Amino acid sequence: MARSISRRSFLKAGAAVAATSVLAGCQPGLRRWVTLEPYVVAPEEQPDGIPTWYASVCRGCPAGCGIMARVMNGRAVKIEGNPEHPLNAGKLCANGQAGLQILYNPDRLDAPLLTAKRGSREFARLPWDSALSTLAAKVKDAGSAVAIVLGPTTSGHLVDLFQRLAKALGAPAPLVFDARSSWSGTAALSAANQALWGQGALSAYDLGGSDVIYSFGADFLGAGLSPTRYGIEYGRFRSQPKGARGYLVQFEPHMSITAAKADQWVPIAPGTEGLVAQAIARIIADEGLGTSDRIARAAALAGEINLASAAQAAGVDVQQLRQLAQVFAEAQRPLAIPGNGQSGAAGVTAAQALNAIAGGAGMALQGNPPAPALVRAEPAGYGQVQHLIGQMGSGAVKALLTYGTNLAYELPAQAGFLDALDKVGFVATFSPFMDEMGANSDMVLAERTYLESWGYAVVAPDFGVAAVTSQQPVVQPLNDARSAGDVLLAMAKQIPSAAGAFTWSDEVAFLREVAGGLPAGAAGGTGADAQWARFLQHGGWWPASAPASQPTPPPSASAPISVAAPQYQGDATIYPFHLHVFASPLLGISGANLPWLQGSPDPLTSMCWQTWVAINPATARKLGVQKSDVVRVTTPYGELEAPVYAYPAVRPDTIAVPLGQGHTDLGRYAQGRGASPLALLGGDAGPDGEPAWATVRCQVTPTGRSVNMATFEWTPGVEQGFFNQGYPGE
Amino acid sequence: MELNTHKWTMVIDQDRCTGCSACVIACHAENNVPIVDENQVWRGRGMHWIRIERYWEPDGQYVKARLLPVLCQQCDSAPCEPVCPVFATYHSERQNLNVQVYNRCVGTRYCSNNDPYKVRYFNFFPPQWDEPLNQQLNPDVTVRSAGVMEKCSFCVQRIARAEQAALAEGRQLDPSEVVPACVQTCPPSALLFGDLNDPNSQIASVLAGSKGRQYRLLEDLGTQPSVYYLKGGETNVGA
Amino acid sequence: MLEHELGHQPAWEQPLPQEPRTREQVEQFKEKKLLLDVREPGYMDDIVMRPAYTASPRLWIGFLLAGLGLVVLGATWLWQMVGGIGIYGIARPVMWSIYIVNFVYFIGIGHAGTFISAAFRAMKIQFRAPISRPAELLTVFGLTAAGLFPLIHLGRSWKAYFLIPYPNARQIWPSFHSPLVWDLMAISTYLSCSALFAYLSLLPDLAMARDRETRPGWRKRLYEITSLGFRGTQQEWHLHTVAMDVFTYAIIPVMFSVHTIVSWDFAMAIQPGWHSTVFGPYFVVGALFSGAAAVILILMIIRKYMHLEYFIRSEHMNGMAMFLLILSFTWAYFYFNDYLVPWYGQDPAEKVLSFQFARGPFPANVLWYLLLICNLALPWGLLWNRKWRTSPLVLTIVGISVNVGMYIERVLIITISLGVNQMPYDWGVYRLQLPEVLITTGAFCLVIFLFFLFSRFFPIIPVWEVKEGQEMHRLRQIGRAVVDTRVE
Amino acid sequence: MRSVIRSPFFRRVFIAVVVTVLVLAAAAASYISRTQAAPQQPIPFPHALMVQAGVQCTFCHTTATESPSPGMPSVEKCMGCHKMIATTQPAIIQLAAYWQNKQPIQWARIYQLPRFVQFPHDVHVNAGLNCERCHGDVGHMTVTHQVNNMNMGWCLACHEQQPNAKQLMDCVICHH
Repeated sequence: MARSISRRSFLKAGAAVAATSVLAGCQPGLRRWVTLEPYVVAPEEQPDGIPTWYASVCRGCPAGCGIMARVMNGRAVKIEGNPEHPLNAGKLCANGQAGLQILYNPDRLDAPLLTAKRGSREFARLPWDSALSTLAAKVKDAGSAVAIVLGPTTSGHLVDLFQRLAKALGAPAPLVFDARSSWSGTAALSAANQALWGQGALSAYDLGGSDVIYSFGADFLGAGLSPTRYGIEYGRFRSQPKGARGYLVQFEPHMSITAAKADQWVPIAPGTEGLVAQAIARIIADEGLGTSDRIARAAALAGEINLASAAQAAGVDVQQLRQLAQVFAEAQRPLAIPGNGQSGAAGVTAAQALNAIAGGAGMALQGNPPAPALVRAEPAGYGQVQHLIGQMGSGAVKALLTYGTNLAYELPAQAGFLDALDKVGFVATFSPFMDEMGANSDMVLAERTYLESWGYAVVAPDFGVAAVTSQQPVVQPLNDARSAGDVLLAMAKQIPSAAGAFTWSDEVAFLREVAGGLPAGAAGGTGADAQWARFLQHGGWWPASAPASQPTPPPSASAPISVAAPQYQGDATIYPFHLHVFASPLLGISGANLPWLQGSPDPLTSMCWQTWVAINPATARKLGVQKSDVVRVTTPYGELEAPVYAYPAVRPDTIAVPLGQGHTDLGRYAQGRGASPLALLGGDAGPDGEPAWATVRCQVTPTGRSVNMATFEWTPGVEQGFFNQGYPGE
Repeated sequence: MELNTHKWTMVIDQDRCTGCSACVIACHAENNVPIVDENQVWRGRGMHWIRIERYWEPDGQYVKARLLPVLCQQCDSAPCEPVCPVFATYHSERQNLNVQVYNRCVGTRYCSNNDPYKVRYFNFFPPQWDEPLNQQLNPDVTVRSAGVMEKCSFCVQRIARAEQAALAEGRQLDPSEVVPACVQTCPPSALLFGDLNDPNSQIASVLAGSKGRQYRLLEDLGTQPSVYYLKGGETNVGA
Repeated sequence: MLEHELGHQPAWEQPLPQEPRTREQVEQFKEKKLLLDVREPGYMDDIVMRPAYTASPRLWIGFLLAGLGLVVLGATWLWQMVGGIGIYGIARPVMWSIYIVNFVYFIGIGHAGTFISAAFRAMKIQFRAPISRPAELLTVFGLTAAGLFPLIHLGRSWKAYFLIPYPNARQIWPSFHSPLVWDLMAISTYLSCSALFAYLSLLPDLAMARDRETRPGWRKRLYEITSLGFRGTQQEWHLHTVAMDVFTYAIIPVMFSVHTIVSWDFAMAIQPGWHSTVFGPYFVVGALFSGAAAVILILMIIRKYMHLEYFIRSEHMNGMAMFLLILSFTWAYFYFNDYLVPWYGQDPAEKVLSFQFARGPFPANVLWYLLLICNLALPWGLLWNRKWRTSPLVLTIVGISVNVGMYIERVLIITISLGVNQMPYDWGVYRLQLPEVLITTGAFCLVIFLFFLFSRFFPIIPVWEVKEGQEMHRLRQIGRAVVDTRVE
Repeated sequence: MRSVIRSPFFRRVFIAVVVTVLVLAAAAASYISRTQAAPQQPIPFPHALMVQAGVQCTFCHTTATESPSPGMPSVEKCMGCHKMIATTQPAIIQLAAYWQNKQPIQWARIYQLPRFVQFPHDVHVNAGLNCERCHGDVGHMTVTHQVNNMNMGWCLACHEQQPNAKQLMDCVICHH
């Protein structure tokens, strides 16, 4: 792409300075002339030195926020939230802001790669046409034995195309899964709503209008379902009319930023969120707290429970539970926000039941997409993943296609994914980076990043306003990578059985057809072309006026919900501690290759670039370790080594380790840095198909080594600085 | 035309701040702030024009976390200004900003010593962006060289752009046209920005309505910061 | 050779008195007091000029090492400019450290030199005569080294000229609000004053060297040019004395102001541990203290290695040692003061600071106690009796210990204090790195090198002052007693 | 003293110093003069011809009035006219070659401000300054050369004159 050199653009001056050293030779006189290199054909839409804004979608997480990319002289220099967008109203979270480093990441792939020996990490570059033919041949051979796994951030049209491919081949429908969706409890939440309301959809919570919120281990301000929107909601929650600021209670063994902002943080034992929720519901029923219909619903929904044992299991006293129950029952608009259900889906259901008991005000169930043709990546439960792994292991899967998910890294080693992978004949991965999945594939198809490609996202959870976010390239593709959509279309044409199902010339044609089904929205425009243009220009589709929020239907659940006490994995005598694995708000699970996210301090520990083991100072003293001493954390399933961060806001009997580091691939910023707690988790699902990752016990042994810990804070200063004077100067 | 003078001011509502750090990344993207590698962070050379400071307050067996976003306070009487021997940092009277002129800075680092908020960051090494990360750099902001001090500028480049647009149209700058990157992205709107010289601006009303919660960082030093903090509130229900 | 017996033959040819007790007293006097121990002409000239003409292999090795140190200094500085100043151990918030420590230290030792020579001259203190030149040289060379450091510590040394007020089209000047600019002014003033002062007092000796040099050649020319044709006429001596007096009285207030201004670099900042009104006098006394110790050290060294036992006698050691002891007392008072006031104020940050000094963490506490030993314990313990005061070994030990102590003191003030401020989240520590070690060594080498260089060309002892003194002093017999008298 | 100045040694030193100074001065002068030579452009571009043909500056430098940077015409733009006009000229044939191979032309830039200066063209043009005010009488230049060495003093000297511009002499206006 031809570069225009403008004075303001020091970058190109930089390039030119380099150039001049060459050019100086052929210039008269001694002065080195900087070269000025205008376009061959100037792009109409980008006047020199004037920023152009393109609306698109953020793929940092599945929420589907609208973004505006500021493009100057052909370069995307900044991402902002799309102010018109109903979901994020011009706001954006850290992950969204960091998107530019996905686009301009130095470790991007620029050509399809093929390896002779899977896992050898020795790849040969292919020309696209031969890559396509190879892929087509493999897929054709596999036929109905093709398995497809997608990430939750996959664009709707790709999900659609993959589904059509699977259908054409007679293969099982694509599976959507990644660790983030599991940690934000997407599948568990849908399941719970299915159980309670008969609608297997996500639900969103209007914090702004609520006075009491109980969050059962949901870090909705951090790496949750829709961080940006919940951030906005939290802002409204804290400044309500007449100075009311709501009351937030967080039940969680380790203080997340949500717990940090809560008015009351109840550090319960890991895996007991559900018990506490049920106990509260039960108390409401038994002690007749709140309005009569709440009591009635509570009586119907809350199964029998032994308060004393529940309280004891959770590590809170019954009196406190009573108080909490009373506060909840007597609140005007109470809300319960369920966690990720990694100790069993029943827990999530129990939490949701509290909303049902409260009357469901302030809770919105996800509606259907505004156009029938629109598709959304619905994350699957862990059970289905296990099933797939089983299939692979049994050799029933001949070809595996993955897009936008890094299963090789994001599943616990115990899940046996890699072993099962060996049984699969052919593995192809669509990815802009050489991640662990790619490294364990036969073929890696260099994918464009979301800022260079087309698509759409159905906003989920939508907060009562159904919306679709449009996705368009904001810059010229940086390299020869191709969008999966076009690759699929081209490939399918070479597969007789599928060719008929893929008639579109390219993905944009397909997109236009799909988006054509949208009714008139806020963007307006008459006629297909105008509508399409407005769709892209305004960053998506949403109703011209926000619909009145329809009340949540009364629960259709038949049986009362009762949560089993958590079955901890590991012998308490050998493994004295609980293990709490969490996603840090900045790094999340997949951000390890973005320097901005790596290099910026975690808000609560100020750690950069590293994995840390959060241990309560009292416990650390008992173990004889202190900050930056390296410890070995061992569970029945595996072990890792990482430095200690003495974290005063974690239960003394709990060890917390963040996700996101410990990559063996994924480029220079991620590789060989820190450790991944996924190594500590078991592969088996709990009783009801959810991963049992919150109920693992562990043991901690000092290694005697210690490292330089990259904390941005000066820990001694914070500890012995101004002896608990709150903010300096306040 | 007599150009308006401004009193750019920021209000930080600690009750709303969730510590999500979106502001931190937004600032890095907008202002070409280099990322510092692990070892240098350990040495205490991390660079974030806006940072979220976390203080613990004892609370029974555990602690309460207090989140405090700290950026350059743009003081009316800034301690860092008079000590600079070359006017590399000085007070812009018309914008009422504390300005850092990178190309004038010789790197005595005196300003940082005398800066009670420690919001000035020094380029210990030539900043590095692996190709093609450098293509993201914002052309409106100078990339600092090694050996110069840098700090939050309230996104003065945005102010400049807006003012140039206004000048080109021969009108006064409307303060509501300007918003720094951190404020623009902050999901809970914990950060607010505006011109106090404009009586009916949003922040003017917010400040008027929150007298009880207001304080300014280390105000007792008499630095007269342009950043106002609103204390986190307490809700005690039942318990 | 008693005054009344004085005939027409010169002093050194006079026989000693016959009467035994008188004779004994006279001999004692001659042995004790330099100014009474008159020798035949050229005797002193030979001693002082010997190093200029004869060089032992030891000297050449010394030259080599010192020169090497200089090369290392330059190389390291270059490395720092190319690689970025990050190779130096500073961090946020400890933005200043060893380089500024060196700056203050060398200014400090530079201070005493001229002050001692000037003040002693003003107060007509007898034993000053042979001491004054080494002291003045120490000032000039010390300041030279000190002047390097503000440049070395800059993030962009090559832009240092921004600090110089020169008219330019950009319409910008240095900011005269900044203590650093005051520093620049003060130090350049002080350097030029002391350089002139030193040169002025060198003039007659240069003339002596010129007349002494018989062979034509570069040396002869060198002395010809540098001595500005000083012939020692009545007129010239008169002008010379006047000039010396002017400088003598001018330089004392300059010295006080300069080190006060240096202290303002710190006192003017709101940094806890710095922001204190006592810093001015505290720094001045500290400077004199370390400076006096440095002078003593130099004296001991040249006495031994340049064989100047004739010039530097017990009376000089005793005098200097007493001076040092008094300074040590004064410094102790100010030090106490400097900690009492913040402690009384109970400012949280400063509380933490003094806490650190007393109890750590390492290295603050170790350094602090080491400092007390070097600056108080040793001098007070060793200098209280005359016998020890006049022993070169003891004086060398004390000289070194006080210099170490005062160096540590600056390390504490700068690197430790900066680590503690009003924002506990942003405290930090300074971690020593190789470059500053190399550069500091280089700086000491620079001073040593300059001394070597000087000794190869010019007299290190002001012979003319000694002669002048000897001219003034006479022994006079009153009754049976023999007394030392001086004529003004 | 006088004897010293008279001494042959001193005289020799004096002469040596004088000679070296003179030599250095001469070298510097020649260097500077040679740096002032206009660069050789890949295609000889006579602004004069264009202007005499009635082409306005903003016809090629289109964004001068609306953008901080005036913009350089794309090869396409040049060809827009030169498909028809003066196609036989050697320079135009060169140009056509660039267009054929879709190659950008690497002009040597005449005016270059340091990277730490943010200069908006639009504001200045809209404030009523014509291009010649800064770029010299380009309309009569066959070989474009630098007229003003655009250093800070030069900017300020002009800003001091106008009352409006006088308000815009704050460092941060250009340095941020």
